[in-house]
Amino acid sequence: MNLLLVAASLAIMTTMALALARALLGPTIFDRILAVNMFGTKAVLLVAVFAFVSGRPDVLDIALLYSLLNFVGVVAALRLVERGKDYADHKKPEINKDGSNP
Amino acid sequence: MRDNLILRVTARILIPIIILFALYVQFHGDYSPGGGFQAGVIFSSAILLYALAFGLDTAAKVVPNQALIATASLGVLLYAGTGVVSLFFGGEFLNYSLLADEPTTGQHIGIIIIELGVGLTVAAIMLLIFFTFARRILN
Amino acid sequence: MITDILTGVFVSLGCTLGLIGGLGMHRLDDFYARLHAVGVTDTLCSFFILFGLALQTGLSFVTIKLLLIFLFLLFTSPAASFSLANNAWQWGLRPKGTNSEPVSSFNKDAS
Amino acid sequence: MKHTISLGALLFALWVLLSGHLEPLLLGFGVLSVIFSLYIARRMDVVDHESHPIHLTFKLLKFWLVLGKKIFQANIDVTLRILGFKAVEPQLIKLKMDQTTDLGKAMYANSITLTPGSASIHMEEGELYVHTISRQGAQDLFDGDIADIIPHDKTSSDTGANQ
Repeated sequence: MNLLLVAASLAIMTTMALALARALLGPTIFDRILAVNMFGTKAVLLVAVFAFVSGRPDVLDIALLYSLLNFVGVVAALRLVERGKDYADHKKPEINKDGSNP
Repeated sequence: MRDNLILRVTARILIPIIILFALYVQFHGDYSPGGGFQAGVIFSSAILLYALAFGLDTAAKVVPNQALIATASLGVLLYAGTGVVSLFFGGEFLNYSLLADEPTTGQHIGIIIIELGVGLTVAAIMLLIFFTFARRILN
Repeated sequence: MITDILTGVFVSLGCTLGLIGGLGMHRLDDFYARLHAVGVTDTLCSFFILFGLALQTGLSFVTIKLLLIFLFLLFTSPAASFSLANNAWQWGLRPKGTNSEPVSSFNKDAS
Repeated sequence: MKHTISLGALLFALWVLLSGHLEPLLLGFGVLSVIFSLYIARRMDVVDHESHPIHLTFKLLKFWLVLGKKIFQANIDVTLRILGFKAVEPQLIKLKMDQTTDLGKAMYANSITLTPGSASIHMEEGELYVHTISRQGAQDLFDGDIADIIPHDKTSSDTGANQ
């Protein structure tokens, strides 16, 4: 059983790595925050699986907490981006009259 | 994000839960991971979510600066007070086996009060830092 | 024994979905499309993994905690996605390969 | 007041479930914690019939079941599209929102976001902008696929009035 859970945590870590790659590649700041959000969700699952691998169910509290705080983190990061629009990699795009991107 | 309805509705549902969770972590320090410091940070994150969803001024009304400063001081006072009380019972500073007749009971009481002091101070100081920086950015 | 097998099946399914979601983050080519990939990993993937783990313990406080984790993920993830998408929209990011303005029905344009 | 009590009961249940210890000391701490949480929540003015829809409990149960089924199907659909078995054809549409309360609107938008393959991206008075990954999904949304399963929140205005 443990072997399967270890394999599962490896799979979850691969997913996290993929998300991290997207966070590094961008291209817009929103892709990065989205990837970090996904990274956080996967981290919750990883902690949950870890609790079962190590046989310490009280570790689940950390997963519980992270699922709540991940959200606060994303919202806070968005507030920062909203405040300084040029923190984004590209300058704010000029929106044409018909709303399309240049 | 000014008028983000979903954020507001979600925050309304989540904030009481996060606060309760903070208190759970506070009081279960001896059964599961956690303790005063973590509880303080979680509590302050609940208020932070409130500030992010409803605005800084609304949040500042709920937790006024004066109350925060008082809470931070109260926390330190609790911590130091417990230490001094154990001095009066003839032990070392913070030797809280002497707080009750039974050493283990005394340790139990001592650890709960100490953790409470830590939690109060950390929560208040975290919020003070947040409000100070957030106001500086706004101005 | 039977629960072990079921756990194995559910956890593997969940991990597969997670990997597909991670793949989607790279295969889909703009931010708005990637939201859907994250949607896959946030809903069914989490459900399968947590459900598989819950089978291991039967009905206990651990199961309830796993259920709570799932509920919290279910409540927070759409709010986080919406905040992100809404911010991106208001910032001026427009999806690739669609009409530039939203349409209210498909009857008028048959593109 | 009714809502404060029900929120309090809910929080206390949550405490017992989280804690798992039924000693008087910890239950006492639980009561104190619930009272403190309620105090902060009251101060923040986050307790009202919207944050805590007790009048919808049974309708909500059915709603979750139906939504769960839709999420399951949508997951398979999106998985196939990511893997390349089906085409990715993004659409940008806007939907009319009939919901009157904040909670109803939020439930509608969140249900759409939770279903993979469609994500709500913007809300303007009475209109919801949605990005979908397929033309079929967009057509389903136009046909009221999600809108029909949202519990009607007409009773909420009554509950609000007699508080």
